[in-house]
Amino acid sequence: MTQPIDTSIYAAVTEAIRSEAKRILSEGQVSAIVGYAVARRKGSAQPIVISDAADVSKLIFTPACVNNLSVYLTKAKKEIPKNGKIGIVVKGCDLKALVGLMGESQLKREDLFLIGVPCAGVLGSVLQPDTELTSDTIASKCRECGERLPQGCDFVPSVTLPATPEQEQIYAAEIARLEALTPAERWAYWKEQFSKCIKCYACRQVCPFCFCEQCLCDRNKPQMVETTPRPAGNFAWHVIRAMHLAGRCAGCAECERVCPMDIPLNLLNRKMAKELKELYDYEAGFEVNDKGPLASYDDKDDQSFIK
Amino acid sequence: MNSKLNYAYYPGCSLHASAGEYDLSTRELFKELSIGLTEVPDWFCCGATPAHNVDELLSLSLCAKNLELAEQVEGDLAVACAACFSRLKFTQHTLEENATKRKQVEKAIDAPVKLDGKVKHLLEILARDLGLERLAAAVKKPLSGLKVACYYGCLLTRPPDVPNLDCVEAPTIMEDVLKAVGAETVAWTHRMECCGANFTLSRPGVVIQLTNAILDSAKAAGADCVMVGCPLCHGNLDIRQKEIEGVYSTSYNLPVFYITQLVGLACGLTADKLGLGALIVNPMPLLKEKQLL
Amino acid sequence: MSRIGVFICHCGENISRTVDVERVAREVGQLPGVAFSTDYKYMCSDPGQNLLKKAIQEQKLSHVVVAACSPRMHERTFRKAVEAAGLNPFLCEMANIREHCSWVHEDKEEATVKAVEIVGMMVERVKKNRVLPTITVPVTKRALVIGGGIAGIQAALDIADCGHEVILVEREPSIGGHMAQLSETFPTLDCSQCIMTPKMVDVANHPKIKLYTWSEIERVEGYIGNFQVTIKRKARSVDEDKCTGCGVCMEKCPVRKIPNKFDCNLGMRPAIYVPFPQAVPNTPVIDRENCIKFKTGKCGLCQKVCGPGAVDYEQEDILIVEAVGAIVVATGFDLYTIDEKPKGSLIKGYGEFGHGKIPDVVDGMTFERLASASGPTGGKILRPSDGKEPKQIVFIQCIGSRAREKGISYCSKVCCMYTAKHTMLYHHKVHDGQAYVFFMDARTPGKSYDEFWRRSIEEEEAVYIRGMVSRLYQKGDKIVVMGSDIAVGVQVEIEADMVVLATAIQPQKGADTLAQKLGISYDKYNFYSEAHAKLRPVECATAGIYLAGACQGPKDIPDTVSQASAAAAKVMTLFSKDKLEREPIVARVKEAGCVGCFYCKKVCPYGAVEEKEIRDRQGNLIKVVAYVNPGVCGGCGTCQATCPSKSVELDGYTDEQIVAMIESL
Amino acid sequence: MHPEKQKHAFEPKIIAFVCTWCTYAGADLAGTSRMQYPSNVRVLKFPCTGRIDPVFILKAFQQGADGVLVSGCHPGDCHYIAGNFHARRRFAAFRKLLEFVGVDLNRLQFSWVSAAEGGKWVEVVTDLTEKVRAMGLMTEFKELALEEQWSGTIDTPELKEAYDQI
Repeated sequence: MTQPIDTSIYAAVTEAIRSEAKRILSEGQVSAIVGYAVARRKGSAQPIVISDAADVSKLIFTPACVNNLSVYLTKAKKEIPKNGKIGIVVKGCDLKALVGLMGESQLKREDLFLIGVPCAGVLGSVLQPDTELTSDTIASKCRECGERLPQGCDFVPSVTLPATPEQEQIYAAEIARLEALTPAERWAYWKEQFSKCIKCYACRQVCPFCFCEQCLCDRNKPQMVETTPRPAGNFAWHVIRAMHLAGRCAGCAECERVCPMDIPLNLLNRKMAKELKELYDYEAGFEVNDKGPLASYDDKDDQSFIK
Repeated sequence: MNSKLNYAYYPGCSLHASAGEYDLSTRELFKELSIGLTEVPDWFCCGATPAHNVDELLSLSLCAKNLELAEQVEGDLAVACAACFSRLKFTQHTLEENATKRKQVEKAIDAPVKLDGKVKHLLEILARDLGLERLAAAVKKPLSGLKVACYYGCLLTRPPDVPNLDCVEAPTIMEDVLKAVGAETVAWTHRMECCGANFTLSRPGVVIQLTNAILDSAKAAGADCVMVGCPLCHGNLDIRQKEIEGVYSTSYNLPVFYITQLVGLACGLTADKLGLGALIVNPMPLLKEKQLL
Repeated sequence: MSRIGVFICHCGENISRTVDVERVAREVGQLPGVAFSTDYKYMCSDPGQNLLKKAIQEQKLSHVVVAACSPRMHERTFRKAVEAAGLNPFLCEMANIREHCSWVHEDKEEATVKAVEIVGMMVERVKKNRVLPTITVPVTKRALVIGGGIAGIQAALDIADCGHEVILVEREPSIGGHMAQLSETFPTLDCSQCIMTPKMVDVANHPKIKLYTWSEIERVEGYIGNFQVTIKRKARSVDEDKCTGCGVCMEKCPVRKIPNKFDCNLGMRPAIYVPFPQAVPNTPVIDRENCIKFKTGKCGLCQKVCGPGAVDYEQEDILIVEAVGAIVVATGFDLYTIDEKPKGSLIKGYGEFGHGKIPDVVDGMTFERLASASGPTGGKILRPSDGKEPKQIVFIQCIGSRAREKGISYCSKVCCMYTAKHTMLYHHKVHDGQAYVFFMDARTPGKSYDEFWRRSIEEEEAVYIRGMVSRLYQKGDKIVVMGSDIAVGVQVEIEADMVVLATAIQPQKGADTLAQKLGISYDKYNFYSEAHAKLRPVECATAGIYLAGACQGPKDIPDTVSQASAAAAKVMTLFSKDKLEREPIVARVKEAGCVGCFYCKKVCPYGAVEEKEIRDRQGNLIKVVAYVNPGVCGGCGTCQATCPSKSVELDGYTDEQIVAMIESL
Repeated sequence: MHPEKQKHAFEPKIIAFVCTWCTYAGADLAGTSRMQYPSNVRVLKFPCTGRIDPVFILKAFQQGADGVLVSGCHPGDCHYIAGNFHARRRFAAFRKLLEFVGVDLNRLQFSWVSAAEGGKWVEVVTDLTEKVRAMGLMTEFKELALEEQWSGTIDTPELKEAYDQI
């Protein structure tokens, strides 16, 4: 049954973002702010970088603000020290990615001014951005979100988050469904999914953690992964992508959102997150970790799978 | 932190029988301190010390079922009796460590084992949840001049890593609570020794010997009275005191209080609300002498 | 194009019995890049090696594969031969067709097919091998020894006697450590100071040893052969060069009642003091916390009476930097105290023994001072509370040791023996006294140790009770010891005049902080970890740092001295060459691809990865990348497997080499 | 003397990734002790299990392996202190991923084989070979390698025409 989701606070959040943005820009605390702005189509939103206090009225927060903006900081990180502090608007899920990036020495907390957004959820698809946010249209990641209120930010608008209705956990259910299948059935499922891949690498481009200057999968000495979009190469790419993100992925699900072929990419990442939680009690969160679960160990780690 | 404290309450069998005054004083004290206490519906015996000597699965199942019942009531589980406390904690500890036993117990009680709930002895609630500062603030009549021997017995802190109430062999939590209500505590040697507990009926000779050593030590340290947190210890120290005095031709005349009675007294509760009349060694002369009544 | 030479060994008949070596040579000879292929009866023999060398020169071979036994057997042999023929040794690989093929299969067809594949795999691999130059690291031939107990003294003397400079750093005002505190030593009962003090004097007089007492390690930088150590010399308030050690200052000091730590606080010392008369150096130090001059500004008596004018109240802590090539850590041990422990501590204490509040419950070291002829009682066993001679004395072993529930599970190793020694010393000094010992087991593995232990029972009349003590309490002027005798199965109560606890050996306080400065690993008790429990017991995993004595684990004196000499031998091995050569199997960072996520640094077991700034010509920071110090890298390759972009690569095991092997199959 | 060797219709290809200090040495010991085991395994030597990249396992399967073995030093015995501890976590995670995408984990074996465990090496290799032999050829990756760009059918006339023109 479709249930409406209360997003009435977003107007107040937008106001608060604007006034804080104005303050920090005019006081010179930051040189620029990465945020969301109205895009061309009705109801849609797009990322924007503003550096002038006069532009703060462009900033918004709506259910169409789906992007994880932290990706812009990784691509631009070399510029940060030159240009001074940068402000960024982050939802809880985005903040987890930023925190992960700090743990991987890609960003420094002191170079950032974090504007945290209390978030009741965003749309799953922005094909029709002018849609009401309901239990049907909400993004799958928001259904399982435990971080609606970002913590450790420099500024968070003081609004009270409305209660959100209990929602079906699509990822968890889908993972459980796949786990219950036989290996052959799972193979068939993923073979079908990966076969769709056209190797556009949008998933890599949008991922905050894919910050390598040269991707392993682009190398030809040796060629670790076949680069053509044939099933064998696609399969290897997606498995390696999931493995490289294991213990790092913060679950923003941007990979899946931008995939033009609708491959359920975030399922792989969520599955790995689930396993690492079970094995090593590790979860991406708001605290910077020096070492992720796959860069540390315990003498007593499970080894029941080793003969 | 000003939110109201609320607990599920597991009195245990003794408190509904020989230790009625412990139950009464606990309820009255918590009311006075505005701490919510809701008795767990349909609770039953924890098996105490005998059950686990006979059948481990039975003893674990009894406690596991009670823990499951306690889930119905909001709040951590408050326990008054040291034996119940020990058994409930032991059950949690064992079932957490041992998946096989856990499965057996789940089968026996026909319900999933719940281990998340915290089991707390009254002492912890007073000293930590409420806090010594807030406890001290609630005192209306400090127990000044009253020298108390705090008696822990065997079960409150032992064995290591199970109850985790305080330091295993050198706890101070009772002393901390009593100092907060203005009493004086004595340093004595036998505060951790066994009183003989439930040998009280089967081997009274042993109990008399052990309990005498405790009373002797308390007296030698200059205590006016003894404080306990366990109805079994209380039974041996209080009810048997006259008999022990006879056997050893000596006189102790040491009233034996429950924690809640002494703390309640300091908080201004009257003798009838604390069940002081139920004590065998009459505490009235002492309390009058110290001008506490 | 490579010109690969393949040499198939018959190994007498060991290989050729099950592998058709001629066919292997023939088939492998067809592989692209293979210019020469042959088989020979014994490749490792002189003629075999000459065949190899000759082929390299005549056939102008670029790479070599020798298919023979395990590389663990002869890789070195063939690489040397290849080097002699003018090729880089790392252009030679071995294919294991003996241990992994001919010896484990019977079917000749199967074994031959497998051998062809194994050799083919190595041919593909060797094509990707690169010239690897041997890595050399310069070595500073000076050693630092941390800790001036018997371990540090022995190591320092051994290294210095070999002609190398040694810097010996000691935290206390004098060297000597715990051994200087002991009365007699087991199993010979010779006087500790009599055997110890000559060695201390040797240290003081040795021209190659620079001694820094009252000093601590502040910072350690660098790596094997090239450490920079910053040492803090704490203000002594007495000029070591001027002081003659006459001792007048100590006689005149008006503050006299400060408990002396060296005497386990039983004896007293003045505010300007040496911890014990035989101290090295014999230069006093002013205890500024207790000195009237430092507290009130008045007094100044010591300065007035000092003839040479050595007393200097203005002295300050100074930092000095020393360059050394090797470090021996010999920081020794501390005793577990029975005091109440802070909550949350791993060590839970022995509250039931009276929080150490009962004055006549003492530890083993205190008993040593009571028994020592130079101790506060002049060697008379007198109890601290009232100075009476104890007639009933109880010794309790395993206090803290082997007590998991108290937080320590290990055995302290020396307590059984020193308790036996204590019962003897007691019996020698108190003839009408009776000693009781509560023990779990007696552990006496050592030369003449068991005989010594038996003597304490059979000749010195100590009563050993197998069982532990549950509680101690004061009753009048007696201490009631409640315990159990598990051999008989009864509860025992002894009214003792004095109780001696054999408390556990723990690492020195601050051992973890020092380890962090040194970059060495330690266990949960803070004992330092050796590189390998059996085969590298004196080396740390961090190259160039060695361990001696009880800082690595509980040890008696003979073991400590042996380990100290072993550590010295390791240092001398390092110092025997001007440059340190090592196999060039190390990781290298490809800086162009490195994005500085430092996963390599997080997983490196050696701490070999550093952060390196890349700047343009104007000095602007472009990026921070990883740098692997080749002197420190152990060569495991964990960094490469972890690196997301494969920007760090282990020479000798590159992705190209490995993928080439997989793709050959 | 020797029992007649059984001939099998299918000989699986097994690729083993081993560390040089423990498992490679253990396999050497099996050789010096003249123990016998199936000849299907090909051994790739690494300094340490810490060096073994999950990509290699994937690569091995793509290269036609029917079974893969990864083996190193027992915990605490690592020549490089902790390489095997890191490997243990890495492979615990990777096998879960492979399982999730449908690889039958019976084809991927992990083991600790010390330099003294020649017998264990033989046992591990023999067990894996026989297990994989019973499972038959690993067809999944091989089929994948043969497939062209689209697994979907070309069902519109326009596409068909475009395809035929290529």
